[in-house]
Amino acid sequence: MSADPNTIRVTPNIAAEHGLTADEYAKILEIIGREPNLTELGIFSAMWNEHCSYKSSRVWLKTLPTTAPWVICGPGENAGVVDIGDGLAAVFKMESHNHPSFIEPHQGAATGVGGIMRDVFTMGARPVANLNVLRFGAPEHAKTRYLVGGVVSGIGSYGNCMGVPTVGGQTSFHASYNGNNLVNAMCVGIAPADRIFYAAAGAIGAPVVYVGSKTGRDGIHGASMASAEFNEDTEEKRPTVQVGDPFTEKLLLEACLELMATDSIIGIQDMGAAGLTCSSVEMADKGNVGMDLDLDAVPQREAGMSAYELMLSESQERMLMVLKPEAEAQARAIFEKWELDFAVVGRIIDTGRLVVSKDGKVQADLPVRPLSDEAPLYNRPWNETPQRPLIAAGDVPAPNSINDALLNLIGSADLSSRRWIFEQYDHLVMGRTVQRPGGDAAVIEVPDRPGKGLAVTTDCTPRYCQADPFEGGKQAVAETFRNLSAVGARPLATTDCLNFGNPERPDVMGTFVGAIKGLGEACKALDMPIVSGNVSLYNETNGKAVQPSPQIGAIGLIDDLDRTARIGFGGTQHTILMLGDGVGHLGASLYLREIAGREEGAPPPVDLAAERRHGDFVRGQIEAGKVTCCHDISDGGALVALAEMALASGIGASVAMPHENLPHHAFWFGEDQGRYIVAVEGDGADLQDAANRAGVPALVLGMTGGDALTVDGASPISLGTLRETFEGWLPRYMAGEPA
Amino acid sequence: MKARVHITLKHGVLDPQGKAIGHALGSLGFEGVGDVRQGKVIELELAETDEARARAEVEQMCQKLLANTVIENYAIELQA
Amino acid sequence: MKARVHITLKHGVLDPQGKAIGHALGSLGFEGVGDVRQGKVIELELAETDEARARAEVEQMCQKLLANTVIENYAIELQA
Amino acid sequence: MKAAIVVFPGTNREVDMKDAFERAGASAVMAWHGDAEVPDCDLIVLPGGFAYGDYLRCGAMAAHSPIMKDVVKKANAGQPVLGVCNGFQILIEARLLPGALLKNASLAFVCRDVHLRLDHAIKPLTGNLVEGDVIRVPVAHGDGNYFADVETLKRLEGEGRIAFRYVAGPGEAESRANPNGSTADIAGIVNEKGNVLGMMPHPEDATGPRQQSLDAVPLFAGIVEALS
Ligand SMILES: Nc1ncnc2c1ncn2[C@@H]1O[C@H](COP(=O)(O)OP(=O)(O)O)[C@@H](O)[C@H]1O
Ligand SMILES: [Mg+2]
Repeated sequence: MSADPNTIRVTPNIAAEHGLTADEYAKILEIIGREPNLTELGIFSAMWNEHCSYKSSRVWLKTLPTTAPWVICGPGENAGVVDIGDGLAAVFKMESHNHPSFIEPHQGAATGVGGIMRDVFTMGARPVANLNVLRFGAPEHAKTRYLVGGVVSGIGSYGNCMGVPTVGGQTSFHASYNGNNLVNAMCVGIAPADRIFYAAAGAIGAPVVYVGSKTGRDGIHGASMASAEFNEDTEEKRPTVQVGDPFTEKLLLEACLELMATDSIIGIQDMGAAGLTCSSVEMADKGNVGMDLDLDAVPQREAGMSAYELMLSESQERMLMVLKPEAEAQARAIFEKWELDFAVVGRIIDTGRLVVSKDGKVQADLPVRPLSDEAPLYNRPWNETPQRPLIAAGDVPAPNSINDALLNLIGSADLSSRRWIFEQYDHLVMGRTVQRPGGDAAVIEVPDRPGKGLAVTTDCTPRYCQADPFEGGKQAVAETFRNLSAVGARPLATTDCLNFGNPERPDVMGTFVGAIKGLGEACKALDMPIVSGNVSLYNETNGKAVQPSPQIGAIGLIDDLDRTARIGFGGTQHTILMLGDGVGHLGASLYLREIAGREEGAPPPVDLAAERRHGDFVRGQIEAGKVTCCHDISDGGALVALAEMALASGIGASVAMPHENLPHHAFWFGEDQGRYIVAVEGDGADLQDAANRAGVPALVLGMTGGDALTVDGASPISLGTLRETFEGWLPRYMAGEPA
Repeated sequence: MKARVHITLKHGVLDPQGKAIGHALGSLGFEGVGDVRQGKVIELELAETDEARARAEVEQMCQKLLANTVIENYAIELQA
Repeated sequence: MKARVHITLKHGVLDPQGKAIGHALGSLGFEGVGDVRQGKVIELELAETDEARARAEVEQMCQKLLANTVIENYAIELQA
Repeated sequence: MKAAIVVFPGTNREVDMKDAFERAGASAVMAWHGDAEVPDCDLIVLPGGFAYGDYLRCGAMAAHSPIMKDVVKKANAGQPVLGVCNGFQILIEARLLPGALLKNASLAFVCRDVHLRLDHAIKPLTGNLVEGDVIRVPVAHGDGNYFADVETLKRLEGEGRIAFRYVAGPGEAESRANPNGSTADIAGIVNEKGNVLGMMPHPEDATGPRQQSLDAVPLFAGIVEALS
């Protein structure tokens, strides 16, 4: 880049290189009434790209339910805020870092984690739990192993150093992600409910302060990169990758929270995608004011940076704040104590314009409002995804043996243990992890509120979404509801991260629309509004999109941590029951894919009324202290769930099909929704009575005990064999063995 | 034959370690320390005795494993 | 003046990183790779222009901070 | 009893440690790394975390913090000092304990429960644990691979200064016992006088009613009783 890019005359070509369409460029000319210079063009392109403007998704996002009496702040701020009682609020959000993690897995994933934590502590919350959703290409694909290794070490390196426990997530493999892996990071924080900080910057004359790391030429155009479809030569481009510095972020966290405990901040915004541009425009826009920025005052890591570069740099670990004028000295002292840069880089002005100067010259002068309000908005054409046929249980061949099918499933890439991953994450720091990774939802004890629990989970089943985006969207929400209910938590709210292909293709857009409709319906029915989220489009390579992956993150509350349930059996001679029943649905199931080698059929339908009834019933039983062992049935069906329960406790079980209405493999491996397995002392009759009264099917499957799993009287599978199979796949794969 | 591979971060890539070391040297009272960068050296013993072939082999190792060419540069030195 | 400090593990000190690299090279199909050791290089920009004084200063930095002399050796290189 | 917990930039398990001492009936205050002196106390604690990001070498930069001069002085004068995880690394870099902590043999960070056997009771720092006791506590570190030269090891052995070793728990494979490749399965050592204990695992995270293990309760209870 030459010393002064503003000497370059902007042409429609240059605008196109910035990802702006001819219409969009024409609109820019109309808004400012002249040709923009390059810095101004850069600012427009950053604000108007998909990542910042949500131009393809906004019309649909508006249809999602976002409110409830306990929602303090819904979408639109850095993170969603929900009242959790006792004067506290949970602040949480999920965000994608897909493209950067494919280009440089360790740093890409690390900076994704750093970014989402900043979103949470910007609002005044101390992060207390991290989660991550990872979707990789086929295990056989040449790049997958390297990506898994890098992404996991990157996530660990950042969260571990920050001292925030990484307590859960989801990991799966599918060839559709070969050229576009997904890395979605979620962070949950806790703040005093009456001390939430927002981005709006109102007061005219107030100082605009830059804190954190210095600005370098990191990731310039990163935000645009996140919205550009990959093609074969992307791997050649290798743009300036951002390197994370978790140590600096830890200092930034402590310094911000220390400052927030004083009464100094008017508005605060982290610098994420499109750095200084996005943060300054958003703060000014929300405060209905203008902003005067002096770039010479910006702390810089490299010499000779231009206005263009300074405005678009995505250097990490930086924040922009507007302070009460009288608070400047105190704030400076706090940041200096934490050895961080602190610089007054501007003032709030009343003209409604963003005026950027450098070297004594105005480098950009733009009206703030149109940068966000007049951002393009597209109602992209979309095609309804064709319905797939239902596959009847009888049409799917039985396995040679149920035992072998079970071992194949729990030793498969998608169902085997994730221990190799979560043991690289410090999931215990802060000392409040009550339920560790490996169960349904993770549970932490709320700081300073002994006995009060916060349950967190993420879920989505992309192969269902591929088969039927609407049902898949419903299912993603329903499964988080189930994971929370299974530990006895009252579901409160959700965040989403919508990962799809190119929205300009009507078929892809159709999957997006279908999924949103499904999510919305489920969130309404289950009373779990979406309070924050993120959209990641263009996840495709050479015209092939990833499976639609509308990832859901959810939180729930446990009022009394003495009344919760765990996945492991609580003892021997307990009666095992299945709550909910089904038709042995095998369409789009893992059994069909892994054992029968077919990826087809409609996914299991989600009956939201039954979902709610069953979930409320289990939770009620857990809250009443009657159930302490529970696991929901998801991927792989009932038998996989039973195996996981046995392994979690080291206690075996003997189970049999409670009726002969279905083929055995359909009963044991069917993925019908809205079901749980529980184990209780005694014969389970009380539970069955209560279930009957609540309209919930409750079938006795068998008893716990011994050190093997015995199914339908077949030869027992020892827990040792089960464990080796379940625990073996991922470590062996990562050690280099063929998938 | 012995090979020595120097791996350094590309110009412009943030080096958090170097930054922290520079800072720490400052607090220890060392003055006049400017930019600090941290890199790696990997020393390998090779059975190969032909210099050209050894270099080609180490080059391959760097590309495939030793260096992260997205953010790092490498330089190879050989000693008989 | 620029200084480059090479820090290597002392002979006899276990090098888990070197070992892992050697192992990985083996599984990637590189043959004839013997011992592998990984060390660090730290590059410093110094205001000092006198070579002798610069060397003494960097020596101090190594002793105090840059190297852990219980397990590491260091070597200093200066460039004007 | 009063514990002073030193907070460095990047420390992150100070609250876990404070909670453990408070649960054991002690009071705990935080001490800032930039201060010249440790506040008056019965025990100095260097907690876990990533002081200075663990950049360069774990604990290296923290060992030069202003407060460390006073910690070294007081340790040499016999005041009890406990270093856990990053705290252990700092004690080593400050040369209060011998040897080095290298990268885990797996090269990966590891967070999971391990089993520790108390090989030598060293009062007051190993608390009410009895020699031979096996406790289940978590580890969470990337650089806990204890290394020392043969002579140092011999001396540590001979002088009974290896307090804790990793052992296999009930039903656990031997190969999983040692989480980081430490020489001789060493998990914790003391200095010659026995007043400075460094250990990699986190006993503080095995003391709470909702933590997965309460096995370290006797450790903290004993320290608090002895120093009260
Ligand atoms: N990337 C990850 N990071 C941390 N924990 C993970 C990750 N992937 C999976 N897990 C954990 O492994 C367990 C099994 O995951 P999953 O089968 O998706 O659970 P469920 O079906 O109940 O949602 C869960 O406890 C989950 O939190
Ligand atoms: Mg579940």
